[in-house]
Amino acid sequence: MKRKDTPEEAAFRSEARSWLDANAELRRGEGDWSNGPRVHTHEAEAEYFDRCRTWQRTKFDGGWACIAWPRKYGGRGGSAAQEIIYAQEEAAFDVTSGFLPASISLMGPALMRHGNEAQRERFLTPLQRGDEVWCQLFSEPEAGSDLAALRTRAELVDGEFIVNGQKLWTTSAQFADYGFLLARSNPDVPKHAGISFLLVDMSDPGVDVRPLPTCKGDRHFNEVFFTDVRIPVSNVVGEIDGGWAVAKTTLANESMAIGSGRRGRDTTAALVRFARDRGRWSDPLTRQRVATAYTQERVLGFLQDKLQQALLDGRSPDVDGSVMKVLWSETRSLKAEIGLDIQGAEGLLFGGDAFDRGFWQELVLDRPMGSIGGGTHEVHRNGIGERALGLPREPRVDREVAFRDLKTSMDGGTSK
Amino acid sequence: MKRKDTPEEAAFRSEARSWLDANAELRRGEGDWSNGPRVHTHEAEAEYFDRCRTWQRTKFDGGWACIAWPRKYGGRGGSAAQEIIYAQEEAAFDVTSGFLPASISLMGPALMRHGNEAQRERFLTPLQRGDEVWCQLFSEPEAGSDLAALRTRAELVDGEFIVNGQKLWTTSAQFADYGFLLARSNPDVPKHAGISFLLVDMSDPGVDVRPLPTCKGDRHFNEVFFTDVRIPVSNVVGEIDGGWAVAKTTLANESMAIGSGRRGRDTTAALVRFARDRGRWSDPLTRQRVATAYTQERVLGFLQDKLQQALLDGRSPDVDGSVMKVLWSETRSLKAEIGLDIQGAEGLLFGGDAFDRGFWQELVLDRPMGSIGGGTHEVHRNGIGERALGLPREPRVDREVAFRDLKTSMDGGTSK
Amino acid sequence: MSFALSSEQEEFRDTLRRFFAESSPSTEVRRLMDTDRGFDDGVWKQMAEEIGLQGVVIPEASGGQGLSFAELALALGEMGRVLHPSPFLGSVVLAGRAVAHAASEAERSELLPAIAAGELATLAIAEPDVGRWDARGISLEATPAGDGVRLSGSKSFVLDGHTAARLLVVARTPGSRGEEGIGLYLVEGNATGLSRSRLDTLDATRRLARVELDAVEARPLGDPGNAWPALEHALCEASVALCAEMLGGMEHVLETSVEYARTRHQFGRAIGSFQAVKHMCADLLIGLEGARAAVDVAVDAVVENDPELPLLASIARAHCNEAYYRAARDNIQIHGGLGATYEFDAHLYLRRAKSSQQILGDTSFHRELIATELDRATA
Amino acid sequence: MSFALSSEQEEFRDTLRRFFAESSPSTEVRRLMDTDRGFDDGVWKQMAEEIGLQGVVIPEASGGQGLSFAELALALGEMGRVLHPSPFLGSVVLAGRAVAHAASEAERSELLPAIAAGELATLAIAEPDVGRWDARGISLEATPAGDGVRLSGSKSFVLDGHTAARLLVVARTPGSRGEEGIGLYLVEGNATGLSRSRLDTLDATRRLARVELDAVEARPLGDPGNAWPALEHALCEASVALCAEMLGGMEHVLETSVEYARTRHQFGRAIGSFQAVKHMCADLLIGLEGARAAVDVAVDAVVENDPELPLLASIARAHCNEAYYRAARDNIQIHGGLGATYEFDAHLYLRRAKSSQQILGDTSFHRELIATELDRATA
Repeated sequence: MKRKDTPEEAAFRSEARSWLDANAELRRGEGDWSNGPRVHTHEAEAEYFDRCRTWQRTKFDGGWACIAWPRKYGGRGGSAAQEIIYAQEEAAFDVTSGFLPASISLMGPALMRHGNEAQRERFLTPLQRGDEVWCQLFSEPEAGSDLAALRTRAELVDGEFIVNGQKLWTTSAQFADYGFLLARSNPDVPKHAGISFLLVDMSDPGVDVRPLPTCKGDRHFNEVFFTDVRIPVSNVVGEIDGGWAVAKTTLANESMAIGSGRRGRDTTAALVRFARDRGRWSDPLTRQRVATAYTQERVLGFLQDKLQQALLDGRSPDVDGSVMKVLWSETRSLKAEIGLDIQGAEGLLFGGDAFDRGFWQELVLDRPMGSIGGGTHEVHRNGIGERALGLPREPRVDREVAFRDLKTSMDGGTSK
Repeated sequence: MKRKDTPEEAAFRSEARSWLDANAELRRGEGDWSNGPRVHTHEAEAEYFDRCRTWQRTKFDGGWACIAWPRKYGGRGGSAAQEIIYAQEEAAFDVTSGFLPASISLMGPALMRHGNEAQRERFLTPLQRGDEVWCQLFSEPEAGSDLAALRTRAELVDGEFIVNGQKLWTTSAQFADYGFLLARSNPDVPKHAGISFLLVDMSDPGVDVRPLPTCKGDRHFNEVFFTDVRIPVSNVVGEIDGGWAVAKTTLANESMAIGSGRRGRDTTAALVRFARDRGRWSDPLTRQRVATAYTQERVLGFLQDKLQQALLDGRSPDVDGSVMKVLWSETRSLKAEIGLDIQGAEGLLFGGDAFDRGFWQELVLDRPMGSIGGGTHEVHRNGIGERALGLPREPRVDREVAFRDLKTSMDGGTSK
Repeated sequence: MSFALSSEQEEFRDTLRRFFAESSPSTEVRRLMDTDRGFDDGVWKQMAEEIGLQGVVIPEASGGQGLSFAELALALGEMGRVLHPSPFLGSVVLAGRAVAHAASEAERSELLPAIAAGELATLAIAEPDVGRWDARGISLEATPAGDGVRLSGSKSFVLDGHTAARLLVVARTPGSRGEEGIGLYLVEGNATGLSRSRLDTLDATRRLARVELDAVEARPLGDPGNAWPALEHALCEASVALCAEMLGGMEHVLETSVEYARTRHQFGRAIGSFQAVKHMCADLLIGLEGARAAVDVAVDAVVENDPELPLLASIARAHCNEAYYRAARDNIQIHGGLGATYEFDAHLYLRRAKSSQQILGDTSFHRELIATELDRATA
Repeated sequence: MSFALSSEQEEFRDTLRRFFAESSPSTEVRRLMDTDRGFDDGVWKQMAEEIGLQGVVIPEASGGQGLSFAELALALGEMGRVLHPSPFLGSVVLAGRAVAHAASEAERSELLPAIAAGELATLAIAEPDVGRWDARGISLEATPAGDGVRLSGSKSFVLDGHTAARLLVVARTPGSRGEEGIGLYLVEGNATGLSRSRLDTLDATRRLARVELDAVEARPLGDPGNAWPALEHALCEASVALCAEMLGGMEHVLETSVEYARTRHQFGRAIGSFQAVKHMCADLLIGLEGARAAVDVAVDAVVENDPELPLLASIARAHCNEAYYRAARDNIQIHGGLGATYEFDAHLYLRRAKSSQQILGDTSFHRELIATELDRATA
């Protein structure tokens, strides 16, 4: 069923496989370290993070870290197809770089496209090697779906930006050496026109990282507070006040990654086994619902295959990233609901007292990570309508107004 | 379970019952003429309409037509509670006035509130008696959800309005003697401010009524074309150009009527019998779905009871008309889907070859009568959000602009 | 039907709203989530002594207030609004109503005053794995021994089962099946052979326990072999009470959503002006209006002793289960990132809504009861 | 997998799109809805003689074009776009694939050229009341008589059964059960004892008939007692073909909706700028993208003779059934009053979408097949 490799592709595949054989262990299915820490203590997460970093370094040293990046920035100078082939092969091994590839693929293209030569030379290689870990400092309490409404201030004083404000939903900030930050450098122009994209040293004493627990209880995310943090003008990527263009490059990469990347645990099979175990698999209601979830899971898989095929063939992908993201999240949520419903009264329990250690309960609580995280479903549906279908935008009331004159939640107005 | 009548109410109930006993037959359950014509030929519909008209006349002559209307306009001068009590009693008899009460309750309050004394005296009594039948001429092809965008022109020339344009979705226009018409009398002011509410003689040769079949194939509705129809200024209700205020009175009465009025056939019981008949009632899937539909049907019934109780108690109703309308339509649609799904392959058939003469198939096709007719679900959800919950309106782009400068579908613009 | 509150009822509700707003702010709820008992003894005592809430439907002769089920429902609504953590549902509703219906008059006058005074009782009916709140789900047998019986086996999902001073255990006569042979047995919390352990719960504001009985001495109440109809009645009432509690939660959730939608601005507009948010709120109101009507009707059926109660209770459950869960879920969605944090209370309502779907019979259980009623009605 | 069309395939599709746009405008579709045969003989002949469409997957040696199932799927997509009314699904797909898989080589070379030439054949499998397209649904017995058999009984939901020149009737050897004893039997349209009547259908663009057989002489094809696996294969292919047709309908429906949403103005704005409409369109695209991928994969499974075909066919059906119906329904909603008129075509797509859900096994049938596959996969 698989598309056949060209001879060049086959040779590349076998080279990748040989290198992997020599440098990694095959997946065992149970107890793989790459599935993440078993418990969510800071220590366990730190240890996991170290393993991820080590693997990233190994890959870089072998020439497999950023296959499609140009050689002059430390990449392999290969193709997008080779990147996919490598990933297909790597999937069989018990290795992962965790969140690192995500921050690399957000930061790398932005620096290559918008950064100056000095920035590229300084940052791109340590970025790929995992020597310097990055985090994305975009979201703010007042700027959620409307990211451009951000209020973190960057005031230019004597050739330095002085940054004050708060970011949140920052993944891996507790492990990061640097962050890429969007801040308001000019409040006197419309909101998209007064933002700068800054590189910030996370070890600055004015940077305070605090965990932000999610409704499920996870502590992957952080809030980051900035108090008089000084950033040299040389750390501005792109133009001063022109950071929105740089941000758009990273955002475009982000939404495609969410829907297309994560296959994760084969949860429908788990659902069937679970239902059988609970004596519910003979129940026609359960069978029909699980079949519905499985249909969605497979259809999502077909779309992921389609995307990969297009990339392998060098065609531009004809599947919209937002379509994949919404479908992925809804499928995951549907399976979570079924997993909980199958349990009946046992669904009341949690943690150690629950079946499967409360896996399905946690999945239900984790819904917002799909329906809100990485852009709400509502924002993605707007995007599908406008970008993929060409439907007109809503009338905008915030485009022509200087940022400081915008109506915000803090005004407390109800605009009735 | 029923709220107990006060002694006055009990007396009124027994009076109503005695009159009904003397003037009507009890419902038999099968073959009642009041369920509407069996076949949908024009003749059958005309005969049914005649019976409705006769019954309305009988009621009027007995003093039961418009119980809560003032005596001076031909009403009984009674209370809203008495109106409900009479309706509760009438429900046991094989009688109906068909669409007449709807047009009476739309037209009557508008005339009483906004009409002048001459208009009230001329029209209110024949209206109640069914001697003069009315139809509502509001909707237009270009003015659907946005009714105020209507384009039927009413030009004032020598003390007469000359009307040209087209209306549609007009119930009973083929039987109507008069219509109440919204027309554009001034295109140079914002759209709500240039509309007049006119009374039009449907026998005018410039009025052309054509049936407008629905997607189900029904021919209840009509299109009405106006060519140089002359209407005297004395037939303006309210102010010239001030017709929108009159229209709002009739519209408010309309949406409450849709969700609260129609109980109709007890379709869940029919669904159970049908499922049993088709050997599907033991199927857990069917049982769960039917139970879901029944839950909705009963909850809707509770809301209808709640509304009636409030009216009987003289409290203002605390159930929103749009809530009832959406729930009614969704419940009806859910039952239709179940009724079709139960049939499996037999659901492919229609008319005489189908079970129950294709009742469920027709109900599926009839969905738009609930989800679009009487205001789309989208418009009603806006109303619930804004009116019942106090959420802010969308920014409006059509409020301050003269009607003739408004962007319309006919400009072909996509406003991207 | 009594869709409108009397002025006394309105006053009662307002008093309770103030009481719970003060005694159960979010900080207190969160503090109690981490305690073993899961509730505040002081507040519980206040409820009993100052407001007489534990005795609201208990006759005055038995130390209660002798009010109707409507007042009980109002009280649960106020608790549901703030997620008030207490053994009220287990002790006052489940145990209290089971005693009221299944015990003899003498037993009632012995047991109800204790409940009214705030002593903790609970009803142990569902069993591990099976997890059903109906006669089919009861396997535990009561073996005659002397004047009483001995019970051996397990119960689970017992509300506050680890802290209750008295457990009312539902068991059957050996060899009996179905609705035959069911009885209600009183077990003291300190009885020999009784061991109880708190369970970790999705909804940390409601305590559940597992109860193991090893030849525990128990005292039969009422007419032990024929208690099912009375217990079924008590369970129907408990379902209605649960719905009343869910209704309070729904009201709170919708108010929160609407308030946020009116004041949170994005793209220069209040987010509630966007149809996506506005229509989500509208759908929640449709669900809430229906829930309110369904609860009113079901409460009235309890008050009027309407034979349709089992059907009306299941209709209320089937509707509220869906409406509350959807409201709690969409409330998170409307709050966006804020809704996804642990610090914000939205997920506590989601946990409560989800768990309320699964206790005292889940949605498919209640739908099947409705279908069974339809069997009869259309036979 | 072949997610991308070759340039030949693109050209083939474009040719067909032009052909059907011209030969099946809405006026023609509506004219034919009122005829007894339900299709235009001239167009059908053109399809066979000018484009060779009826023989698209029939080998060149049997008078066909010998193209792959992918081209057949493209053709069905184009027919689905315009609701082209013709016996194509019954004759070319159902009868054609049943002969291809279940008949002997000699029989194939006799029967396939006729189908390719445009002679009407059909497959009679489902039976009245039962209405199943699987072995369980077949009761009609084939009683041995001379060289052949005689068939007595009824078939229903037979595509173009009242006009087909030849009927391929699925029957079982007397006394056999389940998948055993199933055979395919050829009955001539003018056979003695055969009576056929057109059925009134929800979707008036597709003709169905009921067929009564009274000791009708029939000729066994292939290996009569063991035809089930071959027929099941043909039915899987037919389901995939139906999905391809649905996909074309979905594309048309979404295009219509989006075009209307872009150009229809209300409240001074294009209605597609309102989130309620925009998000409805977005959801339709999500459904359509999924359908496209599911059809591609299932078509590929037919081409590659993938053993996973039954599962992939049912996945495509389960997905397309929902996605098309939802699209057709929301298309009406987006068009508002216009969508609710008989004159506008939206309801014709709704009727087609609904009927496509119920032919060749309904959604719950296909979901149960998927669940059965999951049984095996996780055993």
